[in-house]
This record gives sequence, structure tokens and C-alpha cells, in this order.
Amino acid sequence: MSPVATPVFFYGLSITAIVFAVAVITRRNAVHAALSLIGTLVSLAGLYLMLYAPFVAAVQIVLYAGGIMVLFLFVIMLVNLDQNLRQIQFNRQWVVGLIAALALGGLLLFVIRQGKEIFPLAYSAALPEAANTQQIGIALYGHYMLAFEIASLLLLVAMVGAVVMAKKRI
Amino acid sequence: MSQPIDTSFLDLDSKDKTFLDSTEMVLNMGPQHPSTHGVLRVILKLDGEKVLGTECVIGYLHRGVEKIGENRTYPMFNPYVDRMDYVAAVSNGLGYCETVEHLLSVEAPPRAQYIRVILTELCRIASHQVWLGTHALDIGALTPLFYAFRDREEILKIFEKYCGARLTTHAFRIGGCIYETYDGFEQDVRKYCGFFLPKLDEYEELLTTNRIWVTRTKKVGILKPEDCIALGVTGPVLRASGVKWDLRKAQPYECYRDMDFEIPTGLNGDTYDRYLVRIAEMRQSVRILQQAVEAIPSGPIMARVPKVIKPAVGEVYHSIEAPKGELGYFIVSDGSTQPYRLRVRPPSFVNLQALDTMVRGMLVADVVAVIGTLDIVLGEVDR
Amino acid sequence: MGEITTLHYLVVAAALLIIGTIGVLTRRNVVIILMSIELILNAVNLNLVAFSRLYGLEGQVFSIFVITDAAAEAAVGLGIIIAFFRNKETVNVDEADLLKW
Amino acid sequence: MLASWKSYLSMDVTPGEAGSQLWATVYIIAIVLGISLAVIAMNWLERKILAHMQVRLGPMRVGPHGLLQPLADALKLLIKEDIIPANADKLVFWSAPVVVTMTAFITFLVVPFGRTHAVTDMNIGVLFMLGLSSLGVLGIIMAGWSSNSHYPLIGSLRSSAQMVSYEVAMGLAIVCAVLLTSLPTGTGTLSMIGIVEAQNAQRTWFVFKFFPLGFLAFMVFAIAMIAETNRAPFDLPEAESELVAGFHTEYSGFRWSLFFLAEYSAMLAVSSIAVTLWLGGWLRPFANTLGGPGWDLAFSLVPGLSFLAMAAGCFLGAMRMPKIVQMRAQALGLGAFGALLALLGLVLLASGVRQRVQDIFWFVAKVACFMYLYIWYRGTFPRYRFDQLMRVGWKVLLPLGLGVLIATAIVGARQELGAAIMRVVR
Repeated sequence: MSPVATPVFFYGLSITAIVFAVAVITRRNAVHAALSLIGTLVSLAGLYLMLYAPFVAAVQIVLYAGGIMVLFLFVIMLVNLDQNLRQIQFNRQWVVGLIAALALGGLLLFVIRQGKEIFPLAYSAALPEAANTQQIGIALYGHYMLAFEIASLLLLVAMVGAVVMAKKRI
Repeated sequence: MSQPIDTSFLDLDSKDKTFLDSTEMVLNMGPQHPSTHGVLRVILKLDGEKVLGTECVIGYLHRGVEKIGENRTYPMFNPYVDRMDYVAAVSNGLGYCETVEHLLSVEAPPRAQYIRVILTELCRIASHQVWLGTHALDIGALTPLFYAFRDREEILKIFEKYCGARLTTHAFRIGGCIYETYDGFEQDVRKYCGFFLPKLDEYEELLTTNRIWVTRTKKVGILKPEDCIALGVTGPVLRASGVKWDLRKAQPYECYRDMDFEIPTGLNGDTYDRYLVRIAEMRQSVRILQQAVEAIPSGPIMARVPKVIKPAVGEVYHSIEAPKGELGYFIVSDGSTQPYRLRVRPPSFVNLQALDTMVRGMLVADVVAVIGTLDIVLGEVDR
Repeated sequence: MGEITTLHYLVVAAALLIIGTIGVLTRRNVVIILMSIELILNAVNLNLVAFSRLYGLEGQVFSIFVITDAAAEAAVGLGIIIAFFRNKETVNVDEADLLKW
Repeated sequence: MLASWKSYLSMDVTPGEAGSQLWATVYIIAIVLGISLAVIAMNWLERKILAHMQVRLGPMRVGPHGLLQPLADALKLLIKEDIIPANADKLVFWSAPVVVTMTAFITFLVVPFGRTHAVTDMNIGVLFMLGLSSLGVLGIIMAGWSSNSHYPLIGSLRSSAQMVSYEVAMGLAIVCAVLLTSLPTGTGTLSMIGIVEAQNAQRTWFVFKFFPLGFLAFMVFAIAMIAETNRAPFDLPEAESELVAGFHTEYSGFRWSLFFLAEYSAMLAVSSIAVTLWLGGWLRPFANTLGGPGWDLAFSLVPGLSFLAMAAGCFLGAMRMPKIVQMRAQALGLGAFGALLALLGLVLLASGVRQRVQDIFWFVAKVACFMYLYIWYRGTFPRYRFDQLMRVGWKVLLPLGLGVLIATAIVGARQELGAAIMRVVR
């Protein structure tokens, strides 16, 4: 099955992602910011699908949009303060921060501009979509076994840490 | 002169506070809420889902029944009492009639007493059925409601045949009953007893051993016996806490003296025990019905009561065991045809006091279960 | 609208990274700062996946590790926010100016 | 154009695989219409079945036996005043029902109603459905938060905690089924069609595979899916007696009906997953014991015959209607409905249609069993309390799911090992 109208989808999804991302950092209300972030995440999942990475796209939605963001929303609702909406949203160093970030952006653009010849333009057809999940599974449980186990350990530690942090009395 | 230093602004306890303590939620339950059984309004202070405190706001159904009583003659007020606990109207009438009879020092003839007992016990079953249905609905079981109402219909049919009314019956009069039983009354009651016991088993099959029901009701809304007595709680709620107190035994009225029945009591005083006690009470009511209908004597049904009821100057308090607890009437007579003061001690009103004690530290869902298990009727609470 | 190449994805990723950085550096609300960090991680992921199209599956595998990492980070971070909020009743980072409270 | 239209009909793949966008569109439209119709039918059936369980009749007035009641309700909801609470967050309030409905509907993109009857065969089909159902949670949170009212907020907090918790157990159960697909060949699949075909190849439904194990995984899923769709006895987010209506308390009219639509289509969706993963999807029952062409023919007649039986029931009902003028319209309506069913039944009996549509019938019949179970639970069970619900999710279903997963892996590996040894011995 050949992809249909790739550029349209690409530009649509990336513009959505970037617009939502801008909304994340500009919205006054944290819930709006979180919902915008979900928009970004879902658009990125679409981009992953376009990159023939369906497993990563699914994980992105299941874990990121469905798990992590629900956690975010949960916490925002718990700590949501009306007074927070009336406060100044940006810190005192925002000019410096902005300049630094834009400098970084300039640097990145410079690198991309300079180095665009090093990327091959045509894609290798080495990655069939159909076997994507199997291959990732084999890689995860084969070559990256140790990393995988360490990641699971990390999750355990994070779980303990989160419980310790959030519990009222231990 | 040393002044005590006010340290409250330091908020020394803040270490124990949770993040939600600082933003405690105040939830307004009612007066228009599906499970506050009418127009009760409960203001809940919540920590997440945990209840920190409650406050009941009552009076949305206040109709000034007591004041109306002061402006009506004794027989004229009789129908009004039916409107207090409208799911157990017969009991209300019985309490009022007996109190006035005490004021007049008359006693209903034996046949009237038996008719009264039969109807009152039927009414107790009907009231408990309404309780069972609504309580189960509050906890989320839809079906018992319909089963209970289907079977209650049979009782209402007997009421209708007896006095023409189903809900607010006005069945009794001061001094006895005004209606003789209809043909086949005893037969109907006997038939009902046979019909109802299997149905009761059916309810129990649905709920008693249902795991969800048990987990939802056990250890929920525990009321200790001493708390019950301190709060003045009566009726099945008191008995479920293990206090064997039933006015039908403690100060027998009508012909309860001749009846052989037991007072079911609970052990833990939790919602499950209250459920079991009420179910057992229905069985005991059937037992009383079976005895009463066999032993019903013949004779007059009305004592000799003056045409114009003008009790002597004095006061009387008399209470009966209504389905929901002790239903008392206190009447002060100034010798005229109208009471000088009439005060009702409704069981629901007093039992409702226990709500706060029962739900502190529980979850929101338990508040609903506890309101259901207290079996309040707002008509009676607000009067 | 020509053909979409890896370069296009890189530009999008760079844009997301910079937006995330701006969020981290300028916002006061710590929850939004955490979300900006998520944006940065996502920019990284997009890069990894885009490159995996060129150089094999490792990028995708690594992006899954990044997502795992993001989950751990969010859990601990939000735990810290709750603990912080419980004590200071605020979620503004510049008010977290005591080492011990 | 027309040729490519026709050529698809002779193909044996889904429109997505065939790359036929036209047919894919047709399928999408058919599925959306079908789901809407199923929700309407479900609405009527739930009320009738629940009513009969509770010794009452249910809707009887609008149309014969209340058949038109859902339509009347839908009409009422559509023309109701559209209320947005004054302090609500308008944009989020507006988009929440859309998100919920969209996610519930998009799920059906990968549901295989038959070998060829799915929009497309995604190779991450199961994950796709899981992802969408987790996106549905967001809609519920949005609804609860944006209403700016306490009951919806509590409802949505409950809902999100509940759905996130049960998703874990659900995922484990799904992994069990996916593991089972890999047994004979060594390569499993996440594609919904692939999973059914694996069951076909292994000549067993996964619910019966490794007897208690497959069944246990199925049970874990069957319990988690009820929690996932917020239905009794796990209907705390919309617990009527506690939270009035939970997260959609402030919604009314059309928006509310979208939530209703989403709830029922989510029920259909998770039931479809259960059927696909454990009950053999579109495969007909008793394929092993009652095999052979004779039985195949007999089973292929069942769809048409069951429609004819329903039609007969309608005619009987129409005959039994009171013979009075007022009921004449109702009797005629029921008769007409029966005639429609009979017509459908006859069409289904035709041999060409029979072969192609049989799959859909078996799939829908299995899903319908689940729908009946949903109603049955609602009529029987009281509601769990929140902490108890969490206890069931984390302390019972999660360890059970993990245990079943490990046991399945061990048993499966042992079988593989045994087969390898046998090969060597031979």
C-alpha cells in the first residue's frame, strides 16, 4: 500500500504539533497546557506512523497520551489553584531565557543548514512496516536486554520515589 | 498581666496537612440529589473522597404539622399524621390515636386492637420493603427496588380493601377502628404471609451473600451501642448495635403482650447488621401477623368515646415502635377541643443525628449507604 | 511541497526542542516546566525515529527507552510537585527558594 | 474505476490491504451507521431486558413494544436546549464529547467483522485499540474538569484512576492472547485478523487454550473491560446515587447523547476485542466437533434462519396484540417489522450472500452475548466502592494477569520444547 498525499499529512501534523507546543508554553491555565501537549503527542504519533514506526506510535499514544498525561492532569487537578491563574506566568529571567533558547535554535538551524548534504535523501527500504513490531521486540529482548532490564529497574525506583514523595505519612 | 499568645496564625499543625487539606472540598449533597431520599441536604467536607465532616440542612419539607395540630380538634388532626412518615402512615395514626386514648383514659376493644396490630405490622413490612428497595438502589443494585415494590403492592391492596386508601390510610380512629374488616380479610392476610416469606428469601438471595453487597455494607457506618443511646437513636438502627430495645416488648401496647415474637439484634452495628436486622424484623412481623390473624376475637371495634372529644386538663407522652424507631406524641391538653401543644418525636429526625458520627472518616459512597441504612423519611424529619 | 525527507523531520524536532527550552527557561509554573521537558524529550524521539528510517531499528528501540524514561521522570517529578505544594501551597518554581522547609 | 470497484469484490482481503480507498470509505460509512444502529438497538434491548428482569414491561407506548422509543428519545435529545454552564471552560467543554465519541468510533477501524470485513488490517491492531481506549479517558477528564462543578470533577478523577488502573490488567490479559498466537510458528502478531487466523490455525479458541490459563486471561479481560467502560458494578464515575451522573452531570441534550453513544460504542468495542482475542472472532462455533461440509452448510444457514425466527416472533406478537382499533397501528407496525426481518432472513439464506455474510453474523452474535452480560450485570450487582474497586484492580486482577502470563509462557515454551525434542527423536 503506497502512502497517500504524504506532504499534506506531514505539514498538517507538524504544524499542529508546533502550534500545540507553543500553546503548551503560553497557556495560563495548566489544564489547557496539558491538553495542548496531548495534541502535540498525538500529532507526533501520526508523524511516527508516517515514518513507518507503528509500534513507537502506539506506545506514544498508550503510554504518553494515555498514561503520563493522565497523571499530569490528575496532579494539575489536585494542585489547581485559582490564584495561580492571576499570577505572573513568566519568571524574572524570561528575557535571558528566551535569548538563550533562541540562540540554541539559531545554532541548530545553522547545523541543519550546514549539514543537510550528509543525510541521504532517499529512504532505504530495509524496514518493512509489517515486521516492525517483531523486530523491535527481538531487538529489545535480544541485543538490548540489559538496557531493558535497567529501564524496568528505573521504573521501579521511580515508582517507589513517587510513592514516597506523594504519600502523606509514611 | 500576661496575655496568652495567639499561635493559631502559625498553623503549627500544617505538617500533618495533606495537599488536599489545604484545598478541602465542600460538596453540597442535595436537596435535589438522587440518594438523599427526598429533600435532605447534606453539606460534606471532603478530603479527596474521605469525609471529614457533615452538616445536615433540613426543613425543605416543613409543613408545620405540629402547629396545625394546635388548630384542629383531636379527630380532625388524625389524617394529618399520616403525612409525616408517608411510607408507614398506619403506624403514625396508631401512635396518635393511642396517645389521645391515653389522654382520655379509654382503651380500644380487643378486636380493634388485633386489627390495629395486623395493619401496623403489614405497614412495618411495607416500610421495610421501601427501605430495602431504596437502600439497595443507593448501593447500586437496581433490581431489589422493583422486587420490593412489587410485593409491597399486595400490602397496599389489603389497605385499600380495608379503608379505601393505599398510602395515607387514616385507618384508625380515636378509640378503635371505624371500619369493620371486609370479608376475606383474614384470608388475605394469611395468603400474604404465605406469599411473602418466599419473596423475602428471594431478596436475601440477591443481597445477603452477594460479595459486593457485603463488602459495601460491612464495617460501614458503625454505630456503637453507647453512641446510639447518647444520640437517642431507636428502632432497627439501635437494635443492630446490639441493644435489645423494642417498645413492643419494653412497654407493650395494644395486644403485643399476647404475641410471641423475638427482637432481632445485631452485633457490630454496621450497615450490614442493620440490613440483617430489618430483614429479620420482617420475618418476625410475619410471625406476629400469623398469630394475630388466628387469634382475632370478635366483638365491638370502637370503644365508648364521647362525640366531642374534650380531654381533661393534663399532658401525656406515649410512644410506639414505628418501623423506623420510637414514634412518640406529646400532647398538652387545656381542656378544650384542640390540643394546647402537640409535639411529635419522629424516629427519623432523631436517627438522622447519628449521620455525622457514622460517616466521619468514611468515603462519599458510604454517606449514601448510611443515609439509606438510617431509613429516614423527610416528611417525618421536617414535619 | 516536494518529497518529505529526514531534514523536514529534523526541522520539526528542532522547533519542538526550542519551544520546550523556552518553556523550561521562562515559565514559573513547575507543572508546565515538566511538560516543556516532555516536549524536549519528544523532539529527541522524533529525531531518533526519523534517523531510524535511515539507519535501522536502533533509533526506535531507543525512543522506547526515552518514553520509559519520560514516564519515570513524570512520576517522580509530579511526586515532588505534590510534596512541594503540600508544604508551600504554590507551584511556582521561583518561590522554591528555601533549601529546607 | 468501476472495474477496480468490481475487482475488489472477488478479492479475499480487507479494503485497506487491497488499497481500495473507495471500498474503505464504504466500509467506514457502513460501520459508523451499523454502530449507531447497534447503539439504538442496545438502548431498546437494555431497557426491555432490564425491565423483564425486574418484573416490569419497560417501554411499551412508542411503537409496538416500544420499538420506536430510542428514536423518540434521540429526537428529544436533539431538540433539547443546549446548555453550557456559565463558569464552564467552553472550549474544553465543547470538545470533550467529541473526543470521547471520536475515539470510541475510530476503534472500529481495526475490528475484524470477518476475514474481509474490516476497514484495514493494521499490524498493531490490538495496540491501536488500547491506545484509543486510553485516549477516551482524556475526554472524560476534560468533561469533568471543564464543567467546573464538584460532582463531575470527582467523577472524572475516579474515572481516570479507574481506567488507568484497569488498563494495566487489561494489557496483561491481551499480552497473554498475543503470546498464544505465537505458539505454533514462533512469530506472534498484534493484528486483529492475524489473531483470529491464529485461532483458526490452532483449531481452538484461545479461551479454551491450555484450559484454565486461556480462560483465566479471558476472565481478567472480561472484568477489566467492564471497569474500562464504566459499567455496573464498576460504574463509579457515573454512580447515580453518589455523583448524580458523574462526569456528564452538567451535560444535556445533544452533547449528553454523544456521551451515551460513546459509552455504548466503547462497550461494543471492548466486547469486539474480547471476541477477537479469545472467542475466535468470526469463526463459527463447534468447528472441531461438528466439522465437514454438511455441518458447514447447516451452520451457514443459521444467520438466515435466526432472522426468520425473529420474524416469526414478531408475527406472533402482532397476532397476540389485542384486537382493538387503538392497537391496530401497533400490530401493523410489528407485522411490518417482522416482514422486514423475514426479508433480511431470506436475503441471508441466498447462497452468495450466505458465504460472505456468515462471518459478520457469528462475530455480531458473540458480541451480542457480551452485551447481554453487560445488562445482566447491571440488573444483578450492587456497585463497588472506590477503594474496593482499586483493590480488585491492583490486588486481584493484576497479580492474576501476571501469573497467567507467566504460566502461559512457561506452558507454551514447554510445548515448543517438547515438539523440538520429538522432532529430534524422530
